[in-house]
Amino acid sequence: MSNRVPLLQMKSISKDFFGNQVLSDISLTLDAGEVLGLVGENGAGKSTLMKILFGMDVIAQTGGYGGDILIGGEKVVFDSPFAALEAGIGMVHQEFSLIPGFTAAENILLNREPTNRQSVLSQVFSDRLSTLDRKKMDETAARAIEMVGVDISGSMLSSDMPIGIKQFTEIARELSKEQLKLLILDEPTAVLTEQEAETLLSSVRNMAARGIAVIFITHRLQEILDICDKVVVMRDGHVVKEVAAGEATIPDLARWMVGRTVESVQHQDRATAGSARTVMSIRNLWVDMPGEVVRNVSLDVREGEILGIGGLAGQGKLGIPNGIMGLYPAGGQVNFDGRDIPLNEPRKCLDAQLAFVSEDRRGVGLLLDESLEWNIAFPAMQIHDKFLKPLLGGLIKWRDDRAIKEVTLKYIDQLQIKCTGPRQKARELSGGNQQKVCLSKAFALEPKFLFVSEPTRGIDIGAKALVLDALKKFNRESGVTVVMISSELEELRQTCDRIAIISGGKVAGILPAAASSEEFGLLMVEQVR
Amino acid sequence: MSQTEKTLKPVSGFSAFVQNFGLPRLIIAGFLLLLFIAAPFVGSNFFTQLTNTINRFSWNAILVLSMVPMVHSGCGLNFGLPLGIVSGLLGATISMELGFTGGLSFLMAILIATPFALIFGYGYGHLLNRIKGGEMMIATYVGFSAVSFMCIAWLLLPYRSPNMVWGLSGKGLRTTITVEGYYDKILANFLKIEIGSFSIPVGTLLFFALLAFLMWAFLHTKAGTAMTAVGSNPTFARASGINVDKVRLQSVIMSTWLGAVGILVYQQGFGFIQLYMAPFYMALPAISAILIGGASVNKASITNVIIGTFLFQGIVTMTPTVMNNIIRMDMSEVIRVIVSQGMILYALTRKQGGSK
Amino acid sequence: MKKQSQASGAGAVARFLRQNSVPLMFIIICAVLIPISGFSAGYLINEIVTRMGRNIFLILSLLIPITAGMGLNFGMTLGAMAGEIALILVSDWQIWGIPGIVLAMIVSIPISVGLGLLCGKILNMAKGREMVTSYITSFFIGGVYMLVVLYMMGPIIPIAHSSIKLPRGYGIRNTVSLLSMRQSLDNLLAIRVLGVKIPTLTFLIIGLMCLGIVWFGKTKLGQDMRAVGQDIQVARDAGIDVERTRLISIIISTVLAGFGMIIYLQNMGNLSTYSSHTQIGMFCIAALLVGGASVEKASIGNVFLGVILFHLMFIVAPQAGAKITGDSMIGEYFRVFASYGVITIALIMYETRKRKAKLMAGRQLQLAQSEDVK
Amino acid sequence: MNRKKRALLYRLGAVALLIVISAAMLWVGRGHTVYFDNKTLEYEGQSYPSFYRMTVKDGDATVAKLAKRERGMADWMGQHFEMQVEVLTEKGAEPVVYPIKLELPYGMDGIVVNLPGMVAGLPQQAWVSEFIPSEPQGAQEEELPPTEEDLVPTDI
Repeated sequence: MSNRVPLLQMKSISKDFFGNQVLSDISLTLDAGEVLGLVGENGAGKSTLMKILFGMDVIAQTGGYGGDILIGGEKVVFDSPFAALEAGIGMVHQEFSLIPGFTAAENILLNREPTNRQSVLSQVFSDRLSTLDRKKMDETAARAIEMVGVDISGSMLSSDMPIGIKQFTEIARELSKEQLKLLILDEPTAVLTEQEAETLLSSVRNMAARGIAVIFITHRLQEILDICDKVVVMRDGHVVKEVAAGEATIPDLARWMVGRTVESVQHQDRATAGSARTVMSIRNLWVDMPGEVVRNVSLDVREGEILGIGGLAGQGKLGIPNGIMGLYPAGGQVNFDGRDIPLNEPRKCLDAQLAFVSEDRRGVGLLLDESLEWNIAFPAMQIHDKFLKPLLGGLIKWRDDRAIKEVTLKYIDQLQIKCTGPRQKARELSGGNQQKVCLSKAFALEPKFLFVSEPTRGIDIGAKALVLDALKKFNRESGVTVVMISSELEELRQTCDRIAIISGGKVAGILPAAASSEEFGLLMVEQVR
Repeated sequence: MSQTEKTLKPVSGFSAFVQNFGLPRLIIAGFLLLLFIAAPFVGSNFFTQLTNTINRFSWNAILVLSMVPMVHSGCGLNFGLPLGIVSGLLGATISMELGFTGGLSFLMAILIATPFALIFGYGYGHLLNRIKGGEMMIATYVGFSAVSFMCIAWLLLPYRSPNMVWGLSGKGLRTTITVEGYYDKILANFLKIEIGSFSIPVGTLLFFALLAFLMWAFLHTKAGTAMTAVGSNPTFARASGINVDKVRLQSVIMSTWLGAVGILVYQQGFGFIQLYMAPFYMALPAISAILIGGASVNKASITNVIIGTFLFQGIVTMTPTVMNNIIRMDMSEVIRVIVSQGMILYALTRKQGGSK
Repeated sequence: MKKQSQASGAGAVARFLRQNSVPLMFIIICAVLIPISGFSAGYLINEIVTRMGRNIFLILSLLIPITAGMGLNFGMTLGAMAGEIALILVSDWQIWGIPGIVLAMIVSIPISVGLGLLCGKILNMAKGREMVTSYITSFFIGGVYMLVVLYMMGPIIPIAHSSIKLPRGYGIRNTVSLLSMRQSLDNLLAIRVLGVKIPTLTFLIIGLMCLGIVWFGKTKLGQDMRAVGQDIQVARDAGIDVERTRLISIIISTVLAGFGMIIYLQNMGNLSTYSSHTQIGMFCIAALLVGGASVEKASIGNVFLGVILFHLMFIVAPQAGAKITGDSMIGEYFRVFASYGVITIALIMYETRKRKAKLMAGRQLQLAQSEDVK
Repeated sequence: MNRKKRALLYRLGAVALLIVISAAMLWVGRGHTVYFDNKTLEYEGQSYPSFYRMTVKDGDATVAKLAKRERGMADWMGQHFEMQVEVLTEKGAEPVVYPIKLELPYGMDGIVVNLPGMVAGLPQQAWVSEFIPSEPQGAQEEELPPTEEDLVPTDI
């Protein structure tokens, strides 16, 4: 291998999902033994880029990508992660991929176990009938663990491992692969204690010293500055900055991550000033929502405002509405309009005229196999006894299909839902129109307070604007307080009055929508865990 | 990602029809049609065949109907039907023990079976709520356990009526008890139409129609709508403030009660009460009937019940005579097993469906 | 987060009781019923030894699918059917004694592999509900078995002897006598210890099988199966061919069940053509569970303990029932009830355990936060 | 490629081994019932009278003791049949032992051996014949397989 040729070159990589451009013109190079820090907001395109590099199936299934990847100067196309592994690329994902009942050694060598000499049986049936060479397994694993630089017993069961050790075991698995040239670490320190993170960083330095290139993705910017040789900042599918780590500071990075070149925020001055009374107060909220854990949130919402909740993915912003509305186990106090709202009971929230548009449209938001009529009218029917005809003196509550049709037609018209009619199945609509159905469902409840979670996720630009306008209109005309949770800061700044940033399961700070990008960026990465 | 952007267009044409209706269903319907066409040629009377089919339809339809509530609430196919049947058997035997006869004994059997069905259904429903996702397998074994437990009970319970207990020892119920003098054909003979060899048990059909109508009506009320929503997407229902567990419990109790009534109607048509191991595999024909009718693991309608029961019972009644005449072999049993189990297997291996 | 407090002595006992509740329950049942039944120790030991030889191999066939995460293989009935077909053919060919048994085993292999392949494919289409699917598959194939044995044997598959054929000229009789090979495996090398006949050869075969299973666990394939059984996604990501591995586990189980059925039937000495296989799966599963196995974990020890406890109950229940109530049927029904009951309980425990694991996370958070607030 | 070829070879070998074992089992395990007749045999106009007593022995074990006109039977696995017969011409006479050696025809289930004929040293076809069981008398009642009702297991 010549020193002249960089280990990895990515040239003008672009990628779209069904016309939705998520990466455009990404180019970067990486030399052997170099550590590259990759930062950016969620949705900036980091993970898509890594998926392309690692040959994940989704990429091929969604029409491949544009541009070239060169390893050691030669063009490669990986059609599966295994091809990437073959070429010496390793990746440690955020989710652990360890078999719980296996020991560290077994996990490190999963599906790469050395076997003893073949017996007759393995000749007749398959190689898989050779017995495992336990001794060699233990040796190989011990060597890999040593390279990571931590003390893990090879015979420890992964179900007994603390989270940090699991992370190191995964790294050891990658290091045990002889052909490893490039290692991708996706937020490796997110689950580690400070001490463990230290160890990890030093082992990354060791790897680099041994000539392994590392791509290091993290939201902890200090780590980037500590160990990386260079930093690539991504935003909206573009590389916005590529600098040597020594030449950047944390505020720089934060600004590049979040900031728009043009401050295009048209913040509307609104009557709702700070003097408005608090309509909901949240104290010490915890929510056990996998992947979006809320640890300790206290927050006040003012009457009539649109409050934005932002923050990086996985930091807990989605857990807040899901916990309050009783969809995930939660604890703490929530007071609405002077009354305490019991947690873990969705019905009580709805009775108090709260409503929620979930980020999980298909899982929570819709009855995919039922008609639009049912989707829109169902909650209002169940909660407020709307669209029902009392029969036999109210003994029987008969569904009033005509009233349901009327209200459905009203919302189809109002929100411009594209469908063949009110009886079409929700499954058959496009994402944007499904989102409109979800909004209609919430509007039909005529709530006093509305949580909207990721209202524009996965929908096209036209529908985005429509949805946001509908929300603003609903807020202004009906005087409904709206809390909008979104990963897209720009969208929050366009729509909301104030924006709370959640980081590490806690409120990192609340800023007016007009605050600068840098301020938001710093809050986002402040207490990331 | 954004695959959802793709709007799914309904596929048209014959292949779509096959897809919607399901190939196995089409084969079964075609097979039955063939049997009906072939019947006159091989010398069996078409009207006798039709009468038999309608008769068996009338005995079984309510048992099949009892699948509907649980399928609607997402509890899956009611493999635990024997539990309802056991309640019905308790009602029947106690009513006879108490000395009721004629039409009154049928009414009393239903009345007495009701509390048992409610209690069993309540316990069973609570159990199913604790093991969401594994309903079908556990339901099967709950049914089996209940039946084998009741075998002991039939022997030990202090029944005395000489019409029911073993003649020699004077205790313990017989395996088969005739309902003659009690409620034999009590519904079937009500308003019965007879034209030559063709007869229709109007009373039984009316009774089924009544229950089916009530079921249909229930599904059009607020509570029924909630039940369907729970089955369609439990998370959606929960987010809409529905107490999912309670709705599921309701559906299990309804299914169990319908099972109890269903077996009583079956008995009045069949003429006998079958105890001990007889209820064991009664769930499977009912399940396959509703599946043949077009239901899936989590969707079922009254139409599915009617079509399915008719097709299934049609095959059961037609194959012995017609097949026997064509190929001189009585393959009805084998065909029944392969058709019914094959249908269940087909439904289980479909992609959708929440419960196991 | 707080460190978990060290389990105290009382806690450990409680945990032991909870984890072994099913075997303990059966020990108690047996302890109560044995004195009532009035059977002598010698009789019981003789019976148990016979039944161990008869049943253990069949139950061993259940272990591998459990390792592969496919739960209790109700589809082992398919193997039993293959064994039966092989035995019918071999007894029609008039091959006797141990050669007959060996030949039946060889003949059963292709049938078992075919059926296992079918069952495995079906189960791969019904991931997450393997058990109910394998259960229905066994019924479905039961119908096909009837089609073959009742209609095709005679006209299509030649059957020469009228002692096996139904008088009508096709189909097999309800009972096929296996007198010519009855217990020939058990009697060879059999020894008597204190009046107890020990079928040494059968036990040797069982011993070999156990060694085979232990050896299998040490192979790459065994390791892959454990990986697939514990986390199908991780195994797939690591490049293990998950579908194929699951398929192989079912095929192995089916073939072993076929052998087991042949060993079982040579001991019984006759074959109930249409009912021998219908209940065998259920009883084997019940015995395994009585031995302390669960839906996701089972060992050879569970098999042996299960056979002893379950069959003790099975032997004494009718007699004990008769002594108590004066009706022997009570005991017979009781043992059926106990079999179904134990499977029901095991299934319920399996599902509730799955749900409990999910609830734990919430409690830990609450704890963490209460410390945070302080 | 080489690897694959070798595996194929091994597999074919395994299948061949199974086939060989099967064939061997078919050969050694074939069971026959051999019937011994102590009956007078008429052969080519000559009569070979039955003896006072004939005792068929397999080594030391006595298989059948036959008086005149009696028939005994023995089960035999494999094709190569070998037993001895002790012949007593009259009460109190000295027994004479003859070997019975016979290749059993594979296709026959039941084989009748006429002992007087064999003792007289006649050619084999004279004293060996196939035993054909008489058809069961009367119309045996049609037994059909049980349906699902028969569920209480008797024993396992």
